[in-house]
Amino acid sequence: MDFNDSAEEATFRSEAAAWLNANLPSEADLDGLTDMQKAKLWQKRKADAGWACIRWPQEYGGRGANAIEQVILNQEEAKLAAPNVGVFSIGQGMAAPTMQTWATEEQKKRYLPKLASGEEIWCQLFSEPAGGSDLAALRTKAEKDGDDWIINGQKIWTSGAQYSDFGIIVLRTDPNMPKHQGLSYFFLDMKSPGIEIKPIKQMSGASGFNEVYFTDVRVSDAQRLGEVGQGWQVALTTLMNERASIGGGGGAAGFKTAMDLANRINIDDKPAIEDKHVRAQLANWYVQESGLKFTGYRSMTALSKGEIPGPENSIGKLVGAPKSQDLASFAMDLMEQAGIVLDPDGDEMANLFQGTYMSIPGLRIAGGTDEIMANIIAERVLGLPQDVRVDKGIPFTDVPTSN
Amino acid sequence: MDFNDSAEEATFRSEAAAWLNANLPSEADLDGLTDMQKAKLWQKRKADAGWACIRWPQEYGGRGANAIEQVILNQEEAKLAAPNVGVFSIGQGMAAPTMQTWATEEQKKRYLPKLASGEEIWCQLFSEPAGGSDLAALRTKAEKDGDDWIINGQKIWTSGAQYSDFGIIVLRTDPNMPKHQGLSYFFLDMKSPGIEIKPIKQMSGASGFNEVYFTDVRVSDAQRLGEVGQGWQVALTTLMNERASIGGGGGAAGFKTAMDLANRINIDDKPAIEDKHVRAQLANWYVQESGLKFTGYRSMTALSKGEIPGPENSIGKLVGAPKSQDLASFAMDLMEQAGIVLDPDGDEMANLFQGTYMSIPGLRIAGGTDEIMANIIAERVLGLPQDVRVDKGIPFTDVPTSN
Amino acid sequence: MNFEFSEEQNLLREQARGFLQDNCSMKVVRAALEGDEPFNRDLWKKVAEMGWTSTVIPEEYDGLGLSYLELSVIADELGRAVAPLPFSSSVYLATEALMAYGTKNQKETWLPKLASGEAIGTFALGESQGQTTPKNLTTTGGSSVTGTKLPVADGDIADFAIVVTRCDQGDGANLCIVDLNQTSVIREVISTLDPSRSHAKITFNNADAEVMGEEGQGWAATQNIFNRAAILFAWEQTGGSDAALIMAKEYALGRFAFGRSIASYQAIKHKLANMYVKNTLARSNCYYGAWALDTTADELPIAAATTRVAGIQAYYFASKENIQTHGGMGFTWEFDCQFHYRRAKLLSVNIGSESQWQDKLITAVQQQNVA
Amino acid sequence: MNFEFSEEQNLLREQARGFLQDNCSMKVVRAALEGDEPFNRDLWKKVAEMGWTSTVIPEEYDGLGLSYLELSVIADELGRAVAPLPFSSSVYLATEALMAYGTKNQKETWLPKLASGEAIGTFALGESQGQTTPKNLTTTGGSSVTGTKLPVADGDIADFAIVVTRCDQGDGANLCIVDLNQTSVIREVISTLDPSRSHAKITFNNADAEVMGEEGQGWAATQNIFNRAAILFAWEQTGGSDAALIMAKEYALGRFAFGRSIASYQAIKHKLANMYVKNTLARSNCYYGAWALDTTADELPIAAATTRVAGIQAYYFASKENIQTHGGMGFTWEFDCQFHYRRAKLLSVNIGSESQWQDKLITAVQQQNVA
Repeated sequence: MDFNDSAEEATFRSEAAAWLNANLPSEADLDGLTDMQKAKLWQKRKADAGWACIRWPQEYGGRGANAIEQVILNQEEAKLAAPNVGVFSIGQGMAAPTMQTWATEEQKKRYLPKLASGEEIWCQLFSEPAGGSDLAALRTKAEKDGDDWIINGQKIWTSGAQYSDFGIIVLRTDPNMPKHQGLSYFFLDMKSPGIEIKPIKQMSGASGFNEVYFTDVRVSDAQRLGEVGQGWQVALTTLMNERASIGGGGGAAGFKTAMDLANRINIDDKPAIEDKHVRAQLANWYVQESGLKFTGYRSMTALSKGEIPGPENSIGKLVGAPKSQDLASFAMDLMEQAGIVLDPDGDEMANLFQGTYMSIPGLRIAGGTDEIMANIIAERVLGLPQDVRVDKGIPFTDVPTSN
Repeated sequence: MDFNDSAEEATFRSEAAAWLNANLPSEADLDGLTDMQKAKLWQKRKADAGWACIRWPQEYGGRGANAIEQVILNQEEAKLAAPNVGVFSIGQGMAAPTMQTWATEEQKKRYLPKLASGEEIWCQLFSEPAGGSDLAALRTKAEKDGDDWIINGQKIWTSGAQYSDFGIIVLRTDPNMPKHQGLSYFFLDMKSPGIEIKPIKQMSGASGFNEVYFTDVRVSDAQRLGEVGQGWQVALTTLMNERASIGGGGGAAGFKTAMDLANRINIDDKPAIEDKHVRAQLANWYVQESGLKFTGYRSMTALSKGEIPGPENSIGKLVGAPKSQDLASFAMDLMEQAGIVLDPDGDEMANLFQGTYMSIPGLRIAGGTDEIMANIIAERVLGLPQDVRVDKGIPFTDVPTSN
Repeated sequence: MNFEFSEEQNLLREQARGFLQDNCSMKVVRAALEGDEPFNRDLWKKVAEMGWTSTVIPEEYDGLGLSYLELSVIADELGRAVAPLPFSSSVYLATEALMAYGTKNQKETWLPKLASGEAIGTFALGESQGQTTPKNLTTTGGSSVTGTKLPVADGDIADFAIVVTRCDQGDGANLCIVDLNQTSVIREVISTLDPSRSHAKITFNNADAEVMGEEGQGWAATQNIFNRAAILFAWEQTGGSDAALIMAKEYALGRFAFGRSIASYQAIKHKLANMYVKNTLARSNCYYGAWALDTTADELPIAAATTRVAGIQAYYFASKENIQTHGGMGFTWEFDCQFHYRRAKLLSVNIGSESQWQDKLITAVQQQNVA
Repeated sequence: MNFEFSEEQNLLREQARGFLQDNCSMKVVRAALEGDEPFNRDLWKKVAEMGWTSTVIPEEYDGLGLSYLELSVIADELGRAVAPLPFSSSVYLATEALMAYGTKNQKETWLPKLASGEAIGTFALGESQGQTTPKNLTTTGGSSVTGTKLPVADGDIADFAIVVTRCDQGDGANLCIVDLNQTSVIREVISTLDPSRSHAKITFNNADAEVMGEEGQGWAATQNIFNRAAILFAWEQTGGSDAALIMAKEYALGRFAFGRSIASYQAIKHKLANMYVKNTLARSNCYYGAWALDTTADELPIAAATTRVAGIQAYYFASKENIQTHGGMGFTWEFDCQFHYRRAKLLSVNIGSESQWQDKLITAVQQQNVA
């Protein structure tokens, strides 16, 4: 048991680090570019040298690397101040695996290399207002019209819709079939006529998501992935890759920041860190963060051995999000009345806790609510039975839904 | 808003207190008696003077008092070192209201006065091993034989079965009807041939409950309460009175004992009560106990106005039991390694916490588990829908059950 | 035993609730949150006209001379409505401080104006991040005050402030009353987590002031004022907690997943049951607090701390789990869940955080045991 | 990255689990709980024969000279089995103390016997209710020991004890090794919450003893020994937590209410998911602890405290909610749920309670930040 690379891993790491260091865009390279332009420049450079999407086969833009090599590359890149390439993550992490499994060879050759190089950006159009945790209860419909389908309805929570070139979408093609059987899966051009994109303002004030409205939008039947009625099965390919992309709340307030605060704030005219109540709270958060960190190490070991880490990774978000919420709330309390002061130019620490307090409720919901994550652990890890399903086997039109 | 009696209540209180003080058994009265004999002596004395079961009509042994008068009498009696009459509580609190609603006039005249006077003790035979929270899933059957019914099966969790004269019992008289419709309700002589009583040893070592086995036990059809097949409806009369009888865990460790302990135990060579972590924990328990106490005052006010307090009283056990469990565990931790030492002759405080730690798991289950209490609040107080019921409307024999 | 509000008090509650439903809907809260106005002047005027600001002020100072039970009812309803008003600053803190520690002249100057709503008062304690104590107070003063207070709730709209200043004798602090409309007072509006209530940074440069109560007894006075205010804050928190529970319940009943209302799933049912339990404990403790406040009972410090801790805990839980029950929509700007979540935090730090009050509670119990 | 046990270690785990299933079933635990025997001698002998007691003892003292990773695996399995053995006292505490602080002579005297299981050692710190510190230690001694220790885990069956005594120099304490089979040592068996492990009150009347390590360095030595033992205790707690989860899961799957398995209700599913989450965090922290123990890493104090807090919390939760999942039957003497609930508390106070270790954790983090 150690934290060291195997010999092969070490070789790969030094090769990756060498390339990254040699090819990292210079300040001059990036001068005057928008964040999007910076991301595209860096992604293209990586793709041209075979360092983009390295787990993909070479003919689609990758280099057939294994999972642990991907982790190592990510670790090395994280050490550098490289441009943020998060805009590509949904396309590369969710659309691409789906295309690899379900698209024609021609389609793969056309789309995957440009996904890898960042020349084309993709988004995902699954969620709908009435759906929520019950993703398959979607209503946006597609009706056949010659070789095309005509789409009408509304999607929601679509990250990056406004700058995406293509989108993957699940649509109801037969409302008279039971819920999961009346769906079909397509990819489409996000610049198609009839698509309207509206940003969603979150309660934190940020706008990371969009509503996307479809009015008589045409998509060719050739852009269907899987058979008609097989959409849910195709969607599962996408969803298997989703939770990894959501992540555990990076950038949120954590033990270290709370400890720093407790060192500089006083209680009873002594540093708060000397207060036993503060210490006990901090200790619990440390223990949780440590447990998550080493759970991650165990998963990485599994990857390194060629095994696939299981759904036990759901615990990251389930533990991490409520922890960050309570920690942020506690930290604001430590600051007492000043805990609510927002100072855009000022105290980074205060802004961090307030920012976390306001953004964390979203993390407890996005990519599966706390409650859904607990279900996943109960059912997929512990093998407990599903709850009673009253919507099975009856036509979708007969299933009670939200307004 | 005040804590004072109304004029009528004050009059009643002083009358009750006067009688109780004048008639409380003396040490000489009780000398050499068993606890049971003491209880019977005191209960008989109260009954003879009209101070037993005071809410019952006079002709059945009571005095037609109202609910708040009962509370006041209980408060006044609790101030005195009166013999513990808990052995009568199931009969008086659960069997009697059921008899009053469902028995014939002749039966009421025969049984209720002796229930009030403590001359006859009753127990309740509802729960079964495979039932648990699903009380109506009982299997002990009664088959008609002339004017009698013949009972076979097993009941469990019967308090006082070993010293009871009579019992109320729900039996399955038709297993081919849906679960709730195949039941009938009886009362029976606990000395009937074929009844075998075995005490259940609890994990705390105590034995407050019994298993009761029935082998061809005869009960007359005349002792049926309600119609054949109406047993569940009759049982609801009994159950409506149950939760009050379970109580909130009296005698368990609470804030005061924990605070006393924190005053005498040291942490870091200073009294534990100076430790902020200890203070925060204690404060939370104080707040919970205070909240429960004043919730009780609000219920008593409702009683005093002739209103019936609702199912919101379920919160007493739901809050109190886990609180006591955590408090006992924390107190044992405060004692450190000595927290596990059992000393029957010794330190009362240590024994109190250990006793609570070992007995509280039972309180979290008896009379409705934490989970059932939360369901009750959700459904009956907040009006949320029942969970999906897969056992409705199908023959009991077809409902999947535990082994 | 009569541990309940009277019929008249319940009637007042109905009137208050009806008035706030008509005049302080979630749209009004949203307008305050999104708008540039520091507070809703119209609503304040109406509220004052109804006599809410004058509830407990004696009749000799143009108040209604009602009891703290009536004020509790109003606080409960204001909390439920997340009202965008300086009510807590002006009524629970400034008015209380004046009634307890003001000279006859100070009372005559301010109480009638507070009663009519013409004047708004506030209370200025905090100066920087963390707990304020006599040892770290930097603002000084008696007949003139110098220093900076940050944040002062409603400090930009208030006419005067009760300012806690450093004093080198007694318990280390003075209470000073300072007219904020003087040139030696500089006010700067600041942004906070809850923009439906305005806050300011206030700098005093030798501002004219008068000491309230005895010199060097300002810290004890502050504790006493906070004890009284804590109970009224807790009523607002409890009202807010109830509103959050109702919001969550209504949404859950109408929201379907997998063919049935999400309110039929135990995860949601038990979450809402938990909210109900915490809210009920908080409310019952509030009754206790109201009784203690009304009777100025010896156990007021215990009642205050108990009530405050329960109110903080209930509102934090209800406001965050209300969002969670709403799922994705709960997290949008468009939905109203955020109002309670923001207000819960504002109210929980306004007169000392949960940990401080947990500590105070045990101190109060210790003092009772000694007495 | 190879943060996993080796194939050989996993094989050892399989062997250990199989052995304990055959030789330390719940019936065996029950017999220890209900019987008069202070411990299961047969099982102890078998366990020693398999080399478990000698795992980390160097070969020169007749041990196997294996690593702490192997010992972690064994601790995990012993915890899972709620083994009625003095393993923690003899192996995690006495053996560790000797290896770290024993003289050559002390090691030669005891380590071979500890390795073979012929001798049982224990560790005696506590004297009365509450935290033991150098200031409140009353047992004194160096070359002879006088005082009373209560409770001493496995003190009635142990051959020797490492006794923490008061010392007027250095850090205030000595570690003394005392042969318990001498007339000046009086042992009295006492009852505890977990009768499957025996405990004693031990009175020393000028008992012959030898100081271990340096005079006046006994407190630091105790902390060091506890840090190492904490990780092995946590493995037992984590193993026990897993077993409690499995017990709860199996019961829930087979128990029906309202026509379906109670394991299909979210109240039970989420309870078990919570257990799984806490157990997983505890186990992953245990990996960290095992690594730190194996490498004697600088961060051992952090790893120890982290691992211990996680182990305590996971086992308390799993053992109490396992009973709750069983409903009424879980609360009977006849069912096995009680074993974990009793053992959870025993293990949580044996080398210092949760609060102590939370405090130690932050102290260790502070020291790391300084370094």
